Amino acid sequence: MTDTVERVRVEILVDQPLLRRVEQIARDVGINGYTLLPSLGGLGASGPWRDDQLSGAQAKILFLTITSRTRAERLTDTLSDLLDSHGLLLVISRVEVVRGAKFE
Amino acid sequence: MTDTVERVRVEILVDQPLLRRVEQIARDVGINGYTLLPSLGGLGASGPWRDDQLSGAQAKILFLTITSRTRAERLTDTLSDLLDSHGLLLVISRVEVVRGAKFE
Amino acid sequence: MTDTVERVRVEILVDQPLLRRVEQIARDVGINGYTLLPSLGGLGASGPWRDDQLSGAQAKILFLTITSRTRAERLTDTLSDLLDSHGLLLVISRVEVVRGAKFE
Amino acid sequence: MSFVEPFLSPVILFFLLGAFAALARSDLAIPEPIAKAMSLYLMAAIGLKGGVSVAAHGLEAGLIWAALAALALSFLIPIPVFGLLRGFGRLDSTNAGAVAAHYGSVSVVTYVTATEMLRIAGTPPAGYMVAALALMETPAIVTGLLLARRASGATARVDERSGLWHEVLLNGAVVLLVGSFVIGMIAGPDRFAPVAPVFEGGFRGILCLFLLDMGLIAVRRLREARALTVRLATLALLIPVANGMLGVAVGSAIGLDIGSAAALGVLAASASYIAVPAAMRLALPAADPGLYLAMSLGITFPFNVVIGIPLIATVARMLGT
Amino acid sequence: MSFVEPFLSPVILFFLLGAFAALARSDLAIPEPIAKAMSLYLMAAIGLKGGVSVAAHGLEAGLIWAALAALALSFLIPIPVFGLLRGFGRLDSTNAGAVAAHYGSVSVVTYVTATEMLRIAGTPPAGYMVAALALMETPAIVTGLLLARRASGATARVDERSGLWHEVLLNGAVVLLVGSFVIGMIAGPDRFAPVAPVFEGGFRGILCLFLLDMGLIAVRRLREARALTVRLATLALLIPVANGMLGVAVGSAIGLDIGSAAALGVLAASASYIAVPAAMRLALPAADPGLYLAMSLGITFPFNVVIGIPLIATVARMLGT
Amino acid sequence: MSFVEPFLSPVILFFLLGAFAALARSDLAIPEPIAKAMSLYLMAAIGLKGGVSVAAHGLEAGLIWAALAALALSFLIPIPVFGLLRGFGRLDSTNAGAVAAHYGSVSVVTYVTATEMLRIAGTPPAGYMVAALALMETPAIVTGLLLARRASGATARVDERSGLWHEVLLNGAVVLLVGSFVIGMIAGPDRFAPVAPVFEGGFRGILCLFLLDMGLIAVRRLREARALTVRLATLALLIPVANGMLGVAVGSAIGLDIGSAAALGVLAASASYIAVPAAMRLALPAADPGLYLAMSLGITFPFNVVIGIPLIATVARMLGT
Ligand SMILES: Nc1ncnc2c1ncn2[C@@H]1O[C@H](COP(=O)(O)O)[C@@H](O)[C@H]1O
Ligand SMILES: Nc1ncnc2c1ncn2[C@@H]1O[C@H](COP(=O)(O)O)[C@@H](O)[C@H]1O
Ligand SMILES: Nc1ncnc2c1ncn2[C@@H]1O[C@H](COP(=O)(O)O)[C@@H](O)[C@H]1O
Ligand code: NA
Ligand code: NA
Ligand code: NA
Repeated sequence: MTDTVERVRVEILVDQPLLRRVEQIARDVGINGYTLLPSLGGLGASGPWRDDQLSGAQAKILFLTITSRTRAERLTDTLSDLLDSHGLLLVISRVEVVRGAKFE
Repeated sequence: MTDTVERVRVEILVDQPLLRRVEQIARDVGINGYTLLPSLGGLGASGPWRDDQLSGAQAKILFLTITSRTRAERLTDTLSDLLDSHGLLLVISRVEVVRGAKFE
Repeated sequence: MTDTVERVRVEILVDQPLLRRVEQIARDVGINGYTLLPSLGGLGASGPWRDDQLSGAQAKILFLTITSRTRAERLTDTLSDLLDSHGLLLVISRVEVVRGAKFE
Repeated sequence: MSFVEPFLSPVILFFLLGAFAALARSDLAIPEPIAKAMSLYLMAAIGLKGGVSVAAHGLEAGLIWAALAALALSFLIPIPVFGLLRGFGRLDSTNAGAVAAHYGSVSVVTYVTATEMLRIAGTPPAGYMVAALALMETPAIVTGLLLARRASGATARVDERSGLWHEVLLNGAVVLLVGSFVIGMIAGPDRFAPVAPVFEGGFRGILCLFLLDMGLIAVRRLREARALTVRLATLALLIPVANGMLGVAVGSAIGLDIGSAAALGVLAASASYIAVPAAMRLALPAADPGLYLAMSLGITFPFNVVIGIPLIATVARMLGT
Repeated sequence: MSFVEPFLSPVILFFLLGAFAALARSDLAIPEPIAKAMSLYLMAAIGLKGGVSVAAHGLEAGLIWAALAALALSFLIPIPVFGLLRGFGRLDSTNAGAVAAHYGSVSVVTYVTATEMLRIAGTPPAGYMVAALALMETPAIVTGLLLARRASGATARVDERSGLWHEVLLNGAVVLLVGSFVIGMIAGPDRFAPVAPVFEGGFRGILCLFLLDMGLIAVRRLREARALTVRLATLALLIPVANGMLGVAVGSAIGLDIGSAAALGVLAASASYIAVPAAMRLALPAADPGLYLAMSLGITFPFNVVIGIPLIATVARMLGT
Repeated sequence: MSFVEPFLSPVILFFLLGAFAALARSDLAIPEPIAKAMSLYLMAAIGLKGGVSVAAHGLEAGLIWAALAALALSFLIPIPVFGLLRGFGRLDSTNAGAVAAHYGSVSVVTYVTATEMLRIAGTPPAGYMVAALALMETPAIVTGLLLARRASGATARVDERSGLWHEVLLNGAVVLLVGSFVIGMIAGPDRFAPVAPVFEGGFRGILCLFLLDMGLIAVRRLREARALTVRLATLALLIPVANGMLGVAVGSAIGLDIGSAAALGVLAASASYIAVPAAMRLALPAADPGLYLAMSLGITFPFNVVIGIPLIATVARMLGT
């Protein structure tokens, strides 16, 4: 079978107005690949939301990156202020990838 | 590094007309945070579908929650009738989160 | 608690013009269920992209299937040419499902 | 209306273009939110125009009769259809009930296309027929569910039922249609004038683009149908003819003008693919959406647009003179 | 404008229909990209029409005074509002600052609805009032943040601030509004004519559909509000009345015509729900979006559309004669 | 057409507004499904209007010549372009082949903008030029792939090829354009009239909004381009000038009227950013989309809209007299 290597998947649910900043921080800690996924709504400590805002003020985007454990930790550390102040959701899980060199 | 704790991620692919009921059941078993993600189409035992239905009768939404193992089990049990009758897809996986207290 | 069994989740980020081919290959290796999720943009070796293309030439779709380890390996092997030539992202992770028979 | 005339109208030609593109497996596609928006637009426009016309002409006696006939047709049509599907069609009772509910209910787009073609033929239906359209959306769901459940002995749980009736009665399409109709009646012709460029001027062009999409969807739906047998496909052609004739006959009998009688026929002939599928997903999850959408959207809808409407219009003219 | 007249206009009736549908928990919904597109369309249309009108009539003296008044109102309104929210409303300073910024800024849709109703009443505002609208979008954000931060002693980090000001000043709504205004001025009436069917003819119909969506959104927003107290709901009704009266009075004092003075009143009375919420998410993340959107979008917006605008128009007519 | 006139037209001004907003990094954005829908609308409208005009004037001799010239231009233009890209541009053969295919093919929006500007100048192109537009979409893809593969010695797998040709020939844009053209020819002016408010009245306004989006997209695309060198940027300016002159010269030589000759020039000058990029992703995955989209969409498209079209129109007038 095609060889696979272990990496981690980091997912962050980001308020749209904050997206640029999160993208910038990710690049700064050396993450060179990520994908953005849309979301529709949800429920959290601050109540329910739907993406019905014309401003996108409450729209949230799922930032997804497959990267090395080290880079993931660096990202989590660098983001920790923003995670706290803006209450962003950050989830880490283990994955296997083919062609691991792409995901440092 | 920022401390992480173990939680589970539960994902349920819900037919749009059923969404309200699944949200209600999740709240009932004590889940206080979830996110809804869109989907475009797929293939299953009942054939292929695309979100081309004006009614949304065949549209499906991905219900995602990060929660404790206990709550996840309670959710799965409470939903089991609906899972069977409507053939919903439910997937559980292990994740790590920062600030675990948010995800009970 | 409702019984769960182990399966693997395979996610492939597919350029839209290639989607039909990936779906066909998945059916050919015996995968009988999958779901397609939208994406908004991202960053990779070939630079950043946003789904702003009228042609969909750069739009990417997340192909997600829950299947057995064996079928996942067969899929990865069969796709490997395409993964290389078109630089697709493929990620594998472990999940638990209820009613495992649906996900062979 | 000659039988060639429809095929010269951009509205029908765009439908055929969509069907051709899907047959040829072109990747032509209208974005889903746009299709949804166009269908909402058409409902608002047809509701408004119906209401304005009622405001202009006053409440005619025909309205009461048309409303009663519409209710009766929607409640009763599923019964013979269920019988045909069980007998000739060899369907189990759950699927037969689900499909029967679709045929008792109505398709807004088929109705809109028919009004357009009747208008071209010089016999537009009365504005109040929009009320008949709205009234026919839901009764068939009741009958269809009763048939499916009586036969299978199943009883719905109470919470399920309450969610269902809410869904059915306050379905977005019904609310928009009825709401726009009432707005049209309140506003009347003078206050309608400033919004007429959008709801009147834009109507036919948007209908073209919407039918382009419907052509694509109908053919794709048909191609993906797995459970469709030759017997069921035959029924999907025969049922609209039978129901259409029934509707026209009832319309003539209660004294509706030619255009309105034809419209009642088209309503009876058409099959829902919006409100009913959503209700069936909730209430009869064991019924196969691939099947009922293939029949209503993949066969009956294009049949009605291309053949059913002119046929019904012709019969209405014969009965009306 | 009689107090009944608005309730006969399709524009307001569609808003009420949306509110009704949301109250009845119907699943009626306008797809999000369509709602976004309609709001962009309305901004482009109102900007263009304002610019064309300035091109036609030349730069009137009123423009300068209206601009200065608009700036002053947007900068200063948050101060008394902040006081009310802290005192009577019992809000902490972060939330009070965030809410105050919303009330100093403006709602484009409220303004558009007002111009439509003033036009029906025969007293349309001057084209240059669009410039006042654009000018009032952002100053309130400065004041609101200063109030929140002075009170809480917090200081924003520099990088945060730069991102914020960029966001605020080059906010898409402001760029489109000002850009279309300039395009209208450059193009003038003759070159506007070929695009008039879309930007003039389509305007009222699109406004109907957009207000249908706003009715849905406002009621849903209100229902989901958790942090809303009776005191805050009361303020969300009183503040627009007070600000509206202030705006009309200022407008009359600087010699604006009746329509323009009313428009200035409506701008002062209206509360932002586009630019300001986005800025607050960035700059005051501890403020509760559920709260400020419930007040501005859930209460003040429908109040203004249904009661505030006719009230302000009446006062403007009284002051103007 | 004076060189200042375009900059007074809302169509071009909205394009510049979009470009400005993107340069200033404003967050202004048209939702993606809306942009897609507007591009489908423009194709349907231009196809319909072309077909209606052919129905009105009959099939003129010019059509045959224009069609042949269009095919020849699309097939042959990639060859010299490939040479320039390999030589002066220093591109490898895969990327050179991909870029060359873009320049041999056409941009529908550039064409639409040109017809609009030629109409303002009093020299609209003939309706049948839409057929030339459709014919030029795909031949260049063949040549581009042959050039890329001959040079790199690669051979496509059979399954890949079949998928590709299907994709290319039944591309949604081509199907809609040709389909609407045929519908216009069948329907003719009388049956077109009821849909004219949407496809004729709405045309220029929608074009404004669409070009607003194109301005945003073009500049964002250009900014994100990594592989773009000064040499390649220079070619992205020179190639459209050279191809435009060639197209006009051919058009004049085969006896087209001024407007049609100019349109042929614009078609030759324009570069695809819809059909060809999708085909290249399939058939030449090693070519860099960042590069070919930066050249065709980021440089050549805005150049043509702002400078190329008036230039080509001027030359056409000189040759035509
Ligand atoms: N446990 C959870 N699982 C999934 N999504 C969550 C969870 N908690 C919060 N969220 C998402 O994060 C958003 C903000 O959460 P909060 O800051 O708690 O209001 C919510 O609206 C949800 O979309
Ligand atoms: N193995 C699977 N992996 C991912 N998605 C699936 C799988 N099986 C089913 N689905 C999704 O669930 C939907 C309903 O499945 P079914 O009830 O089997 O028709 C499908 O249309 C897919 O979108
Ligand atoms: N490490 C990663 N994590 C998540 N997504 C990625 C990653 N690398 C690449 N991608 C996605 O795959 C696309 C193509 O990658 P590439 O072929 O490297 O340009 C990118 O634009 C991203 O959307
Ligand atoms: Na029916
Ligand atoms: Na205000
Ligand atoms: Na070209």
